[in-house]
Amino acid sequence: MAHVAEWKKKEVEELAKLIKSYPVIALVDVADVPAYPLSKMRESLRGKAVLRVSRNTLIELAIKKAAQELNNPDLEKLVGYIQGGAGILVTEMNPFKLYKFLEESKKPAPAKPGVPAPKDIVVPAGPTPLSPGPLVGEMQALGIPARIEKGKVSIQKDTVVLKAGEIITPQLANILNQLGIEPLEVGLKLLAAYEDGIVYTPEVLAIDEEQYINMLQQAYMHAFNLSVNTAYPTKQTIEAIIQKAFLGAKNVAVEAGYITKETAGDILGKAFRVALLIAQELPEELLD
Amino acid sequence: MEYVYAALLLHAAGKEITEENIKAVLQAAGVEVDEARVKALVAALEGVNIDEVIEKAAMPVAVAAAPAA
Amino acid sequence: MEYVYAALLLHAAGKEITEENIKAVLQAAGVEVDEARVKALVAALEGVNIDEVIEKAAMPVAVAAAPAA
Amino acid sequence: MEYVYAALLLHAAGKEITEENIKAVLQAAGVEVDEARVKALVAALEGVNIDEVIEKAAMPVAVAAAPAA
Amino acid sequence: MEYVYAALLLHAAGKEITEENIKAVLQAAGVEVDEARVKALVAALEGVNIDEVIEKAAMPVAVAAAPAA
Amino acid sequence: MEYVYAALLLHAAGKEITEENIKAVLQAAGVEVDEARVKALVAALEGVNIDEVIEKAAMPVAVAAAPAA
Amino acid sequence: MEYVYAALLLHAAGKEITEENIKAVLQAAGVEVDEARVKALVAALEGVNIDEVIEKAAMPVAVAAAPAA
Repeated sequence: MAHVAEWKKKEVEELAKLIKSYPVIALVDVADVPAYPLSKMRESLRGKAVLRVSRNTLIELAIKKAAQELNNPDLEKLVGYIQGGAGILVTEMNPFKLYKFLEESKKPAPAKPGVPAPKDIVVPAGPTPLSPGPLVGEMQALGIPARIEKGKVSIQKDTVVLKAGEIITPQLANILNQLGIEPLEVGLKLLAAYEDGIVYTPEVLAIDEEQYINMLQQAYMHAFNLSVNTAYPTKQTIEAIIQKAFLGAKNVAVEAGYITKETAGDILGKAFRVALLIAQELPEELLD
Repeated sequence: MEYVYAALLLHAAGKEITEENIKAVLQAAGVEVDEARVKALVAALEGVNIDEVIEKAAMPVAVAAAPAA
Repeated sequence: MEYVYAALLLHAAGKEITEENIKAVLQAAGVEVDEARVKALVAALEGVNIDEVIEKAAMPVAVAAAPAA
Repeated sequence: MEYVYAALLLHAAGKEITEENIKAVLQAAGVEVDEARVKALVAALEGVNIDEVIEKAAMPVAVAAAPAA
Repeated sequence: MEYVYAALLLHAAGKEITEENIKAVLQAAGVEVDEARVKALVAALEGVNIDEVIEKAAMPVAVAAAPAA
Repeated sequence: MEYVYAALLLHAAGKEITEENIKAVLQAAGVEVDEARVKALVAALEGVNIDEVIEKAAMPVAVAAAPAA
Repeated sequence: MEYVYAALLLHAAGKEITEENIKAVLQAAGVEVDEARVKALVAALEGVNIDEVIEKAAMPVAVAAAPAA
């Protein structure tokens, strides 16, 4: 660091100190985040995480310095994930929580030409506030079924105008902006996160919450079934256990045609239903 | 179930459901009658309003049949 | 419904549903038997799978369960 | 229903459902036993596959559960 | 399930569901009684209105049939 | 339900479901353990094929009962 | 599934689902704990209303029961 400017040394010093004082160190890409959303994001991070945007080279130096001072070579692996306009995010949140939090903090943003669509872009059916003009022709040229209705442009049906990954053209960006459709997402893009000797990548961190909910339900049903089927009573299952025993007894009695107060209705009813169904098969002159 | 059908037959014919009557019907059908079952059946049906029970039973068939079609 | 009950009683007892048997059962129940109806009943039941119908009579539950989901 | 519970208790415990056993269970529960009902129950249960019938009781829910998944 | 049937039998017979009573019924059925299971069952049943629970068990499907129409 | 979850956890982990193991798991979860419940659980699970039992739908429904109600 | 059982055990015991608690429970069950899975689980369950989720799992039956009320 022979010819390094004094402010850079200080910056590296500070970043390294920050890195050393939190268990979870993440790299985020803020290159595509405009200043205003970025300040909003800092606000939402307050109390949960600290974000420092710096030059990539300084971040690299700071990570190396912290790794060396902590005698933690695993931490240095993080350096390989620096790209774009990197920022450092330090937090107590575990990397999965952090990823979830960042995903949930993403905001919709207007279309920009030359940017790939993060997901399928749909122009929804229905009226728009737009007045008739050359735009209608442009829409139709892009396959959007636009018509004039009651003096306004109206879309005839939901239309996918761009598939995920395809590049937004200037014409499409213009139309989407006029329609007020914001197909892009702006937010901190997590590049990697380090905790306890492990570097987590977004592919690992993107957890399918639906799947966890399914597993919870499955686990609960397992416990429920086990408890009821083995007649091991718990507060949650005692009613089901009683019902199972009762219905078992009742069904056996009904099947056996053994009439009790509880089964008289079922048995007579079943016999009658059988008679009724048979009667339906008979010619009319046989019926009373 | 033959005991139950015997009881319902008597009921439909407007006869009283007695041990004797049930026995007679079952015997006419060639059933070897178990006295205890007859007794138990007659005792169990005491106080049961058969017409009411039957009416309730009749409904679901129609209802359930509809969506199945 | 007496005629149908008589037939079901015979079926449940594992007896054949013949004109003679039905008549015997009905008479034991004190029913004045109409020969023509007995004939017609026996003829009509020839094409009916009674066990299947009994199965169906128990079914409404399954049907009811589905839409409840 | 006491009689039926007694029978199912015996069945669940892997014991035979006999008049004697049912009586013993009922008496232990302080029930004044009606011999005819015991006899009738044992007779009625003959030929009934209790496990199957109980199993049937649990089934429809599986149907209802499926679409909810 | 024998423990539960014992409890239901006592309930149907109008007797109190106590550890002692359950044990007596189970023993009469020839069951080798596990004290812990008896305890756990009696504890679990405390505060449970069995009649209500049973009534609920009997009801559901009938009504579920209605919306199917 | 804590006790059941503890047993399922042990089972899923390929460990034996013993009183000791259940207690250890419950204590680790900060549960004040009731010995009788642990004992009852272990007794209830003896000889039970857990994999089978957890997949078997437990909730019963009245078979013929419903539409008649 | 061990991890999910551990989470439900903590929930049922009224304890917080934290990395530390889940690890303690799993270790008590003799499970070699995978830190990443614990972290993922805790993150996934954050903000999830477990009681609600569980209730939905139990619903099919509850749904069938509901209209009966």
